[in-house]
Amino acid sequence: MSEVVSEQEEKELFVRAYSAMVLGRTLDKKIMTAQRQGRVGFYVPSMGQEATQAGLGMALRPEDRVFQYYRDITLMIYRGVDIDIILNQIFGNARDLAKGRQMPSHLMATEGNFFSVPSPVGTNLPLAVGSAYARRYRKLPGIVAATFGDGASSTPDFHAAMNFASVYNLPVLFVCENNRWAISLPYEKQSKVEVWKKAEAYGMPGAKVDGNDFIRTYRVCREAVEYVRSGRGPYLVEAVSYRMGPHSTSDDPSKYRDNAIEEGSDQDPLVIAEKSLIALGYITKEKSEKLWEEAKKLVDSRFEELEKVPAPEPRTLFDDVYKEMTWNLKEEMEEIL
Amino acid sequence: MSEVVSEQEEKELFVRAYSAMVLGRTLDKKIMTAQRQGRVGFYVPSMGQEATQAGLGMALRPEDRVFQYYRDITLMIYRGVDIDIILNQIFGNARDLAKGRQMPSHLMATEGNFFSVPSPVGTNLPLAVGSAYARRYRKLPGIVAATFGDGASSTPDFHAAMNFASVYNLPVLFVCENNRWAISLPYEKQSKVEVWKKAEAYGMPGAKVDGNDFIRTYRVCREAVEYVRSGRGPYLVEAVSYRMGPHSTSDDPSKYRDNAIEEGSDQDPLVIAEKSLIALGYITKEKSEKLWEEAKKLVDSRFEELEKVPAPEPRTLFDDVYKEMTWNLKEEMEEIL
Amino acid sequence: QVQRPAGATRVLASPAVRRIARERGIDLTVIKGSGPNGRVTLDDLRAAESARATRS
Amino acid sequence: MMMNMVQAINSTLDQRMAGDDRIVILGEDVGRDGGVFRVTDGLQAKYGPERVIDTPLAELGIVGMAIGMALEGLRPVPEIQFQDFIYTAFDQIVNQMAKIRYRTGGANSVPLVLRTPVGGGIKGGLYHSQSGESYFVHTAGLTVVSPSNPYDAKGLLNSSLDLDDPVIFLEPKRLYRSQKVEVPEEEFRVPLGKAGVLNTGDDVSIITYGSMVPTVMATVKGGNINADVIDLRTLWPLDIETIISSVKKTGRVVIVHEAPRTLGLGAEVSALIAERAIEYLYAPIVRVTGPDTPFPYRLEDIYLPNERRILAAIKRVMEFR
Amino acid sequence: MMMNMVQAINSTLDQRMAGDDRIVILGEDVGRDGGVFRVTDGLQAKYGPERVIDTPLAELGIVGMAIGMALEGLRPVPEIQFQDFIYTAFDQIVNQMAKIRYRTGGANSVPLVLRTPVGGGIKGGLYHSQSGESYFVHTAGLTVVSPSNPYDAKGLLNSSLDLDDPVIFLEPKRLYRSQKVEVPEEEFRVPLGKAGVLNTGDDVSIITYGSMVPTVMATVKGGNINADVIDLRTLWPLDIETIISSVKKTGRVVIVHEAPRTLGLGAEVSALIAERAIEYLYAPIVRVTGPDTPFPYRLEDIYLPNERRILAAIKRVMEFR
Ligand SMILES: Cc1ncc(C[n+]2csc(CCOP(=O)(O)OP(=O)(O)O)c2C)c(N)n1
Ligand SMILES: Cc1ncc(C[n+]2csc(CCOP(=O)(O)OP(=O)(O)O)c2C)c(N)n1
Ligand SMILES: [Mg+2]
Ligand SMILES: [Mg+2]
Ligand SMILES: [Mg+2]
Repeated sequence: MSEVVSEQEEKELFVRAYSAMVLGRTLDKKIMTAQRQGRVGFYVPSMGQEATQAGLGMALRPEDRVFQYYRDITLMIYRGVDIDIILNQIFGNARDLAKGRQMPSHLMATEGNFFSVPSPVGTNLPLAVGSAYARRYRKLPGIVAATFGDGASSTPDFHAAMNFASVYNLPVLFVCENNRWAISLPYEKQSKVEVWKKAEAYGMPGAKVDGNDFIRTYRVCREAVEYVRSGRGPYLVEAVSYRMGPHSTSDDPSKYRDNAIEEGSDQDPLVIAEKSLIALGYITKEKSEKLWEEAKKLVDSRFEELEKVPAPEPRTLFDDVYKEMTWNLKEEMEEIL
Repeated sequence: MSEVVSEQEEKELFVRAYSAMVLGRTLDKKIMTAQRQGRVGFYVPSMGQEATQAGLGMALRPEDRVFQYYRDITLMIYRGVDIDIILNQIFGNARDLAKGRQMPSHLMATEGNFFSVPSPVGTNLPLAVGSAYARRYRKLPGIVAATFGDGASSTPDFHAAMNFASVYNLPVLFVCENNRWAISLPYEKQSKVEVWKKAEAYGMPGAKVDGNDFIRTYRVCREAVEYVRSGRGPYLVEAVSYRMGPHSTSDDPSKYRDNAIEEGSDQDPLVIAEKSLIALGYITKEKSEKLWEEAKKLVDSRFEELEKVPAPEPRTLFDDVYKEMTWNLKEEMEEIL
Repeated sequence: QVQRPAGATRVLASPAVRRIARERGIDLTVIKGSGPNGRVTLDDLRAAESARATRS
Repeated sequence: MMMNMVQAINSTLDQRMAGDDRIVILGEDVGRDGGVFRVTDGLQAKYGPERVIDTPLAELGIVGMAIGMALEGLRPVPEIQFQDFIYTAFDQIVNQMAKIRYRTGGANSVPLVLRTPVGGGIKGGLYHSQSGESYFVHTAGLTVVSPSNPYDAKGLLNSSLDLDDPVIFLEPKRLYRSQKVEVPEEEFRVPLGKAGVLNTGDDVSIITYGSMVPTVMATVKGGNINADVIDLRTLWPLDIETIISSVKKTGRVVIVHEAPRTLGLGAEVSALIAERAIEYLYAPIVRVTGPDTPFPYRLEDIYLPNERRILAAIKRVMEFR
Repeated sequence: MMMNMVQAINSTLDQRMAGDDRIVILGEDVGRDGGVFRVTDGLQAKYGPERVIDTPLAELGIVGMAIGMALEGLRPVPEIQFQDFIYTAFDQIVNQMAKIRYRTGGANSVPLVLRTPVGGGIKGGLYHSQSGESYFVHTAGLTVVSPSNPYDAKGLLNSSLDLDDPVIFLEPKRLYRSQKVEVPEEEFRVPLGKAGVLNTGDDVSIITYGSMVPTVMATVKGGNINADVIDLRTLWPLDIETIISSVKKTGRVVIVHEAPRTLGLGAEVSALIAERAIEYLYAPIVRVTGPDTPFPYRLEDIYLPNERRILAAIKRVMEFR
């Protein structure tokens, strides 16, 4: 269990979480800037959701399997995914695990026990349920965690996944990262009922937490994880934060919302985290500044280097459709290349 | 409103409901028997759900639009659908409104303001929502009622329909005819939560009622209809009954359930109804028996006659794919006929 | 009934060449095709036709 | 007025909505945001949130609700944000939308125009680039339309809005802003079921549509090819007469589309020709299409059919003896 | 042992489950009820409800859960009660199942066998009769199989269970109990991607599969037709070599399937032939298929291709000059 026993341990845990948040934010901003410079094709920022993701990450164990969604870079970093893996995917270069096939922000990682992100919203959820079924059946250790946005709560996949997980009493932690918007639709127009309350319709417990506060999120997730790990069945956590940036680099939020939470304001989860940690005496302002600097240096240097990695070989376009390349693909490859 | 003002009016209403139940049951049994004799291709009996359907019917007005499901013959009869329309569909003959295209039990009727039944479970529900939206938009009178089984509560269409109806505050009455089984799956394995309670996840009121008792069902539905008609939004009623027969004529329930509610037993909704009406002094045993006899005579004679109606003309196979027959269909028709 | 010359003398030709040969009463089996695998081409057909014309 | 395809569609919707209150729009982000491609920009401000309806995130709800609306006499124009996401509503499309006229013996119909952007060319990768027209063309009861330029977009959309049957209106997203052409301001129609002949020639029939039209035209112009270029415009029902009469003239056929080859629309076009005009063919029927892989991100340019591949195919059918 | 197709599939599942605990079955009514066609009869009693799993009524849950199981090393065998209902899970099939190997750069695979009954012949009408193989064949990443007899059902199912990719296994429901043939009790394989040649002849190549195989064979026997009869068995990837070499021999082609004509599998078969063997053809390529209508109830016999229509097509290609 991720339970903390000593203050020293808690300090390490919290600082590790904060470091992941700092690195996540730094990476996010770097890519956003680079995208505006034409150095990256597209990006889905996660600014504003770092505390939610760090809090969840802290509550999980390495052996737990994660079916993340497209904004989870801080969660990935917390669980040990090298930023090279993220950057290679953003470039879709020859080192990208997915061989440059997916749009940026659709990450996969074997490190950290992550699966791969599809675009259709909510469709990771039934897979998480099947994974949990199989893992219990095979007596593998760990639980399954699945993340999704508030908009995903309206999808068919959410409904089926919640019901199946409940009916089979499966070890799945559902975490809704409610950033209050689904592109231009505020949650009030997505549904009349808060996400966590929907748990009741499936006979599982639900809880809501301030997803801007990584410590609170951690505590709520830890309780939920304990419940799930004990075999009592699935659990739904709703962590409410705010999508500080645009939906994606293609989006212009000024079309549909007036004021957002500003970076560096009191509601910024990074500011909240720093304040809490200083108050707890776990870091100093200087230490925090150093973390930011180190993150920036790391991100800048990895970005510069990986930006130079070439595109995948053209012939890889035809691989992995099937385990064995079929005759038509061989023929098409020959015609095209 | 269907509200009852005098005892005389109540009596008429109740007896009309009971007559529909008797005719529904009679028709059901006739078709089941005929199917076993090879005179009908397939059938989905509604035995056990007559009280639910009569109760709902009593609460609605003629101008209300109904998106029914495949077991609703008593509801159709109550709302004035001639049994000829049902029988012609069962035979898929030349007089069938759907031109013999659908399997038996997938009814449509303009009388009674019914739409047409598709097989995929739950998929009538989003249509009901769209219908309600359009009717409000066009300021047409009446509300929309949609019926479905307990199994349908697991479908993607249920989830989307409930949420959309709630978000747009639409005049839709959702009625779940919970007959406790989805083919071989008992409701306990369909979901851990009672259907009516799921209303809460969508921010709409829900109510449960004993669907074996037509008077209770009527009262609960009447309240729900009043709520919906007043513009306060959608409402979910769960009427719990029991599927007394097999799922369909292709089903063998002895494979998966031991004892069912027997016809004529104390739990048979027809028996319950008769007792209530006699206790209320609204009918006598003799009157009831006469109703059964008349129903049998009517059903037998209509069945015999309509059984002789020939199949639709072969060339009708190619009509109504599009408003104007496309060139390929003309060509295919020529080749085939 | 089937238009198939006996034995292995399977004539290759595009369907259009076959049609034209048919329309003009030319027996494709007697033409030596100049195309790949001995396929009878439109030019072969024309050549055969003008040869026939000169002969007659 | 000079317009790109987005403007042509937007102004057509505006014009028709102004005159016909049966037309309503619904979809994700179509309202205040004006659609992720801005195709419905400004319409909610003008016609109100009851007619330009932002929906929750459920395509099956959008499509199902639109069908229900159409049954009650409206003319809904649902938008699916990317065609790639339409599969979550596929049952409503195949089993309801396409079959309701048939199922009700002609008593009911589902007049709606389901708009959705298709195809690649914007670096959208696996899930923002698909060309799924085959799924719809194979489904009896659907009319499938795909414009290749702003003028046709307006004319075909107007015809689609008139039709008493459901239309799947596929907008090649890479042509949304790639060209501006003169589009008359007044209402006009481009008829459904009639292909456009964009170039005439005797040597070869090139049959294409949607996103590939500009590429084919560039190839024909650049290579000085003496070709019939047929822009199908309506993918179903096909304009079989135009296809067959061109093939009877040229005797050589190249089919070009972006969708994957296997059971792409080219398969049906080829089969129709092989069934009714084979004796006019001098050469194999050659297809130039996207390969049978999912749509890639970084290697998009390799995936998409290009002039080089189209020229090679033309050469192959022309040189075939 | 003499077996019908239901028995062949049932006993194959039994045999494989006994030896491989990665195999699990899931679907509506597959457990205690044994499936509405009894294909999984007795398996829950033998292997328990954890391995033969009755599910709630949501095809997308069944398919999505099966994909998740496959990712963790199981070999799930999901059942969709009727293929007509598969569209409610279509996004999971097209966007997840078919693309996961590609999307993960080959790191993950989805070895599962999705079984579902297809086709007409049982008076099932619009929604219990569909033949949707085109939707799957068009989708890159899927292997599509359809047996035409109990022997092949066992052999193809065994091969499908071995495959490290997802298989859509289409069972022609009208052949479930129509014939009993000798099926060896021991495990054996019929290879995927290899067609069966059920009759050899020089005059015409008849290409068919699934439900139409018995009808085609009866036509050929009854009419004394000197035909190659090719039973595709695997609908994708097609056995292109067998098809082309037969066509090169006969020069005449008739394709027979029950699915609607437009973009039915016959379109692809025809296009492949027109692309690579046109100079061998003496006649149009003719398709005998279900018409492009939804599948009817009462007029089912008119819908289904029959001996008369197949003979007429054979006559047409044979007499073509
Ligand atoms: C099934 C589906 N429909 C539409 C989209 C387009 N789309 C991408 S993200 C998004 C909004 C998602 O909102 P939410 O679930 O709240 O996640 P967030 O982006 O806010 O993190 C939409 C509509 C999609 N990806 N998938
Ligand atoms: C989407 C879909 N999946 C499966 C089926 C097959 N099927 C027909 S009825 C049924 C059970 C429905 O149960 P319920 O909703 O409780 O209605 P009931 O039949 O009990 O009245 C099933 C699984 C179907 N018709 N549609
Ligand atoms: Mg959100
Ligand atoms: Mg039920
Ligand atoms: Mg297709």
